[in-house]
Amino acid sequence: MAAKLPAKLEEVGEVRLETDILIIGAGNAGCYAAIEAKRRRPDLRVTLMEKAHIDRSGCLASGMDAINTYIKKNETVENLVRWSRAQAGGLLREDLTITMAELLNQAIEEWEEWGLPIKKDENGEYLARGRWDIAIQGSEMKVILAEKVREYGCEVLNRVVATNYLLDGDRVIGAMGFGVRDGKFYIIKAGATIVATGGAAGLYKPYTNDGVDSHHQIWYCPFNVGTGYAMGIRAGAEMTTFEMRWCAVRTKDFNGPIDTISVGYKAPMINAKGEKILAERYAHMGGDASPRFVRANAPMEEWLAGRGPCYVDTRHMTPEQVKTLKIDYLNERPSFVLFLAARGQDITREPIEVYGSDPYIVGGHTASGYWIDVKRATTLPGLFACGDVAGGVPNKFVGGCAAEGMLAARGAVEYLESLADRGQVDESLVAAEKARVYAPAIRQVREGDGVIPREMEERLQRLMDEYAGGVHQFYRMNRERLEYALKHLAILKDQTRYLVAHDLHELMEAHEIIDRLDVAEVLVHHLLFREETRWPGWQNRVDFPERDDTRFDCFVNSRRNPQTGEIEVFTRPYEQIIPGDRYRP
Amino acid sequence: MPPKVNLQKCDGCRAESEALCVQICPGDLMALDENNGKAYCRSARDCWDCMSCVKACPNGAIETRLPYQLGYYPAKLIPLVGSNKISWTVVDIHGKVERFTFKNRND
Amino acid sequence: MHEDRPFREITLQDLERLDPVTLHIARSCANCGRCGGACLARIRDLSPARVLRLLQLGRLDEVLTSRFLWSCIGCRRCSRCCPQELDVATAVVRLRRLAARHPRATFPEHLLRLLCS
Amino acid sequence: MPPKIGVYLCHCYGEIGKILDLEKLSQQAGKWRGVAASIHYPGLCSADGLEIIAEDVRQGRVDRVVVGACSPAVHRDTFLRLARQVGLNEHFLERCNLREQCTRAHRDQPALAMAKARNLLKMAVGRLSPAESFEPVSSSTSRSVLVVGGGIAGLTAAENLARAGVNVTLVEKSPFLGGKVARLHRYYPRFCSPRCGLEVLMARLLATGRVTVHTLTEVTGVRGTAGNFTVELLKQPRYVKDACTGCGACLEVCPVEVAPSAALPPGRQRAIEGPGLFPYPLNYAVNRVFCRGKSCSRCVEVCPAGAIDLDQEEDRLSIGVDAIILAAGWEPYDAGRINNYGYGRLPGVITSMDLEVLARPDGPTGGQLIRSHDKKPVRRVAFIQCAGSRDKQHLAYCSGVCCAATLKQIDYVRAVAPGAGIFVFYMDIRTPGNLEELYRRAREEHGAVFIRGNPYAVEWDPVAEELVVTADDTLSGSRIAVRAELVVLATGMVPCAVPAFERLEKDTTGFITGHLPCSPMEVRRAGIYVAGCAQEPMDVSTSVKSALAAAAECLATIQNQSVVVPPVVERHKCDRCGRCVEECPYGACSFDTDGYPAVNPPACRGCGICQGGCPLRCIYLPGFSSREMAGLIEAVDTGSMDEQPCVLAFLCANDAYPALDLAGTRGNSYGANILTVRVPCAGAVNAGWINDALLSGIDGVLVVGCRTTECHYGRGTSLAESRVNNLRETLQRMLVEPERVQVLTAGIEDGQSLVAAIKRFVKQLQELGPNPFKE
Repeated sequence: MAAKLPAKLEEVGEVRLETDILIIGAGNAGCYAAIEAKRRRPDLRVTLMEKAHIDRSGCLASGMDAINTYIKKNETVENLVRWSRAQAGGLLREDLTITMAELLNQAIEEWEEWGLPIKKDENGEYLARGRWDIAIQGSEMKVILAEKVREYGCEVLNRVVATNYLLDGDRVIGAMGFGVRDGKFYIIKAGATIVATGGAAGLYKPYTNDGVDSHHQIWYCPFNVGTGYAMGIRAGAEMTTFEMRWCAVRTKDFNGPIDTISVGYKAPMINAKGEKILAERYAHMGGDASPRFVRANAPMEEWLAGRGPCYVDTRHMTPEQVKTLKIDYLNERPSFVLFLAARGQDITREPIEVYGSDPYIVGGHTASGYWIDVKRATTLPGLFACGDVAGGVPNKFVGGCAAEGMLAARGAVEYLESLADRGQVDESLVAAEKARVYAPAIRQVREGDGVIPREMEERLQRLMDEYAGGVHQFYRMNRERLEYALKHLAILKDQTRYLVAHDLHELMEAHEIIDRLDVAEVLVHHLLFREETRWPGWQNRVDFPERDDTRFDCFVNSRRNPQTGEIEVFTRPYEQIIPGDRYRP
Repeated sequence: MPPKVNLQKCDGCRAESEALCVQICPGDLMALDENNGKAYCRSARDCWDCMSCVKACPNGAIETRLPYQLGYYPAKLIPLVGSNKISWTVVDIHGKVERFTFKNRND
Repeated sequence: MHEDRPFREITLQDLERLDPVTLHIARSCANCGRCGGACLARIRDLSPARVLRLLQLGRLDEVLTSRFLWSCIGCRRCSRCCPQELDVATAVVRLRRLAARHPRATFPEHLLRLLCS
Repeated sequence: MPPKIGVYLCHCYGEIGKILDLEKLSQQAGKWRGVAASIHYPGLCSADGLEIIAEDVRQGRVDRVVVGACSPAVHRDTFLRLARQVGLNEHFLERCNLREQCTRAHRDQPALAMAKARNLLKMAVGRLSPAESFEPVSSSTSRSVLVVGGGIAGLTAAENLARAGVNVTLVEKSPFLGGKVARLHRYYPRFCSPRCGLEVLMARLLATGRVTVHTLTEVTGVRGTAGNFTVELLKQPRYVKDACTGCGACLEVCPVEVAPSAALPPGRQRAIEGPGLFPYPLNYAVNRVFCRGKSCSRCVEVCPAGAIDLDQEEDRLSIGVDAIILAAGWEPYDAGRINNYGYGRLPGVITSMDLEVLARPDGPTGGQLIRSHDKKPVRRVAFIQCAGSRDKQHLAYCSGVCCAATLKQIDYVRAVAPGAGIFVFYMDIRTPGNLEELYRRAREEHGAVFIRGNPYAVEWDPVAEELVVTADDTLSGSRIAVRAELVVLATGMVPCAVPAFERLEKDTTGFITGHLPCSPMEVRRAGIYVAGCAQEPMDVSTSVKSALAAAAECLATIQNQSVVVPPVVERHKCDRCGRCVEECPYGACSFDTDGYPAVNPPACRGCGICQGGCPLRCIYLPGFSSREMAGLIEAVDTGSMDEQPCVLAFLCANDAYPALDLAGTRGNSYGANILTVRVPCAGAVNAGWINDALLSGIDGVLVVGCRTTECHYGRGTSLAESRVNNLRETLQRMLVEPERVQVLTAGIEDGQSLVAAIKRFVKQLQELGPNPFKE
């Protein structure tokens, strides 16, 4: 039975731990980081702090049908960088991408060795699905990884939500949080801390929100709410490229993955008139191989132009192909197969409708996240980042996040070994954080009245959707709307003191909305700053519809001043390492 | 309207400290009803339909249903979990049955 | 105590009148009753087994006044069959000596005549 | 390194070879993945046959062995011995039943028998390829046992265990060791003083240096299982410290006289008590029930060693032990409850235990047989046997020792009062074995008079100041009265209650019992053994014997020489749901400090019920890992059944498997399409295996267990039924016929009806058609 909410701060139990390496988030990247840390230094205590349960947490909860980046025979790290660079509209951290790519294959091959079935072709090579994609049967891949984490002797704290870093000055010496099951306040002191909490979903209103059961019918894991970003923002870490949002073309009414069909089975995207959209309208961008932002934007443009709805055309598929296609879905999003059944749809007769998803901040797909160095160190000493939470390296996907986990662990171990002292815990900060964490619970007991997290979540999501380029606005935005969004975000942030929580689950939801507000605020600042349209579909400024290389061929970074709360936005230069055309693979 | 719990089959994992669906749900959405010791989903709206609970339930007591707003009644998707393979049976709204069996672990 | 069939108190003083051999036989008897089954005597107001039992309870009078004592034909089947290897027949014979002197002796008429002739 | 499996096929001198083409089978097997050698031989169990296998293993040609021959229930030791001889881990030896369940059962269908044999062999190879070796678990930690009760049984068990190197904690609830035996004057059959025997025992026990004694201590709680018990002890204060020299000065000044029983005068006994005849421990003890406490304190003042401390407090402690020997002993039946005998009411009516005290030189009368109230010498003693025994209003059972005890006490009487009259009222004199000699002596040498009749009453004649016992002597058919100064009631034995063990299984008499006669000393909670009169009424020598037996069984268990290899927990897969802990019928599975299930090898009986229920299949007996079972099931060639439905049957090794063996031997054919897997219990079958079978295209799955009430492990069959019922409901929703999975039950002699049930099942499957999962 879950513990009851405390009525008074004094009633809150405390758990104090000291560990060598603390990893926040036991998803794919976090698990790889933990394993790598243990592998490097088996003597170290490695602790994972996980909001859910490690076996099914993060993006891989329901599985995965493909690894989208694997360097096959005849391909090179350089080629991968070129391809990824073109996909990202020419802007990425090449140094980070190279180091990630060097470890990519190791991570994937290990996963296979541990039990992940990867399809093979007749030569015994991994079965290719696209140029960089390989097909896997990954419905249990997270379980397999979690088993390995335990086998390596890592300590796993399930159902503990991180709320803020433990700081000594600007140095991170662990994290604080609370147990969703035991209700206790956790103060975990660590030599080095790795953040791997994933990206942020739920900033925008999903179009499937019909008020009742389908609110979370979104593509990205809805339980990833950007806590890692928010903790960094609050601690004054430098963030990059939030404006490069991840919006994706997905199956309509059910945000199912689409690469499975369009890449795996060469199904072209068509509009209501039956025209092959990418081949006919975006040939200059690469046609069917256009960057993903183009593919996301295309159906929205068709709808705006009165040529919606759009589809991926599956009518050429054989029954055998449909069967393997469905197995792919059962490996990644089994409920999509249920969706087709619930529509009574035979996809060899009827194409699958597609549409844009709600926007997410996901560093594994785009470049949003912490500004890091090649060792995956953030700008806060002692803090390393990997996976979706780390910025600068788009198109990491599953394999890249795993590889980056290993890099972060190496960086963290190296940092730990160089450490002279492990810092001091400032008890006044701990007390303040404890009061902040339990405030919604205590307000519920004292006042019995206030705002429940869901109300605030829906307010935020509609605000962002309408004023910061959500799917209902076809991702479009302008300065005036963004400023409106900022104004109301400020009010919402002020209103968080009225949040109430009736149980520990709702307390978790309260912090999820608080974290989302911090992420949303930075996001809007980034969107405002980039006065151009670099990635239509991901970032469409209708008041600046063109790309402006003179001002914006660079990274847009930001840092929130922890004292004043002011957000400073600035640029960092782009550095090309791998020669070639940045816009072509 | 995601996890539908069959109250006849659910035994609350005998009210062990945590029933398996409660333990596994990535969204912390499954809970045990204090009155009857059976599992329920505390907020269907927040379910991602990831089906982790369905696969984890040792009694086969949970079924995922698609929210009606998105798909029609009464389509079914039911897994049967083996040692290293899984099979899914899909029944669409016209009663058409399809089965898919595949390996999901190497070991 | 019931009047019709009063409890009889056990006194063992009479047993002092017994010779040691008979006393030993009487004490050693485990009351199995086999001798009673083996006995060929015709008059059965007592049996060898019953004799030993009465002796155990100190009721010598009843034994000495029984007609059975004189009915023994000396076949010695009782002695041969005793599981305790007690010479029951000898006890019977020895009891006759006491019985003969008993004031209420039931010494048979024909034997008396025989002895007196 | 990939496994090198050797497949050895036995002709069984024609029994197998005449039906199966072993040459062909052997060639086929030789081509399977992982098979390094494949041969056939007329008789593998012969010395020459065994040598062929041995040589292959020794030469390293093979490292895993499949023996395709008779049932694994036959020649079990032959092949196990071979494995041990050549150093082959016994989990790398797989038996494949080609005789009882193949050629004998299917001699009328040789072609199908051949297909079945191939399948069975493939399954064996499939299972053996991913098999892991398991070494027997042995723990090097020093072992410890708690012995409850410091009487003769407890001391004997403790002494034997301690001499075997076990650390023993002995708890005794009274202040002194020795128990009831120490209170006896003599004990039969040798009429020696208990003091002698107890002292020798105690000296040997103390000499081991492995015993910790807690007197005045009771067990208040027991948690855990064999190998891992936690016992809570409550130690009452003694009020006398170890400084006590035993001088007895306190005894002289203590004003409180204490009577040893309701029927006996106080004698020298006071509220402070010395060690008596059996001196352990040596220091005195204050009985606070009688002691007037600090208001008196005369003993405190007089003690030269300053050893008396009336402020001592009770103490609680908790200890960990591997096993427990329960030797809590007995109490005499409360004679006061037999109203018409006047115990506690009439002077001179005592119990046999009172007579023991009275007979002792240190007793209240100094061993003299005198009436306690008027000191008149006792001229007549009447013993009443079965006082309250064999009587449904009191004790329905015979305590079995009171007859011999009375016969012994006749000796006491004779010794101190040679002229006294001795009368014994009895129903039956029960003197088994050479105790008959006591009976003989009582009659022959002591002249005791035996009256066969249970007395109706004991009355007091106020005029003669005598007791009168009246009974009907059924031998003479006469009503008898005996006048006596002393009437001794031979009361029966009642087990001492130990609340901490109240939940253990008892027999109808209330004594704690083991599984008679299979495991008489171990109670139904593994790791707890019962010795002495806690188990059943018995005399001193039988108590000693039972204590030795309990110690022996306990020792075998705690030395980890258990007969089963316990299940393995794959911790990295485990999510600590606790189902195995919940379902283990022996409490052998518990959570370790990390919250993971851990199996106590000594408590495990190898039923596999834990593996049957594990949702993640991460706890399993050797040979039953998900890899091995998946290997076995995947090996089945479902297309080889000649249009017959392919059936996989999990058979309980206790009854169902031998029943089918027997059916085969008797020629009860049941179709070669039935492929069998031997499992320790129906409860050991994991639903995942059934799923595997269905997903592999097997048409039907049977789980055959013992009849529900006869399951050797309690609820294996009923657990299997509830698990299968859950699965059947799921199958129904999946539009798969739930009839494809069934649980059957069979006793060991039910081969024929089992075959009939299997045939019905097959017929049903034929009507259902092929498995819908078949692609």
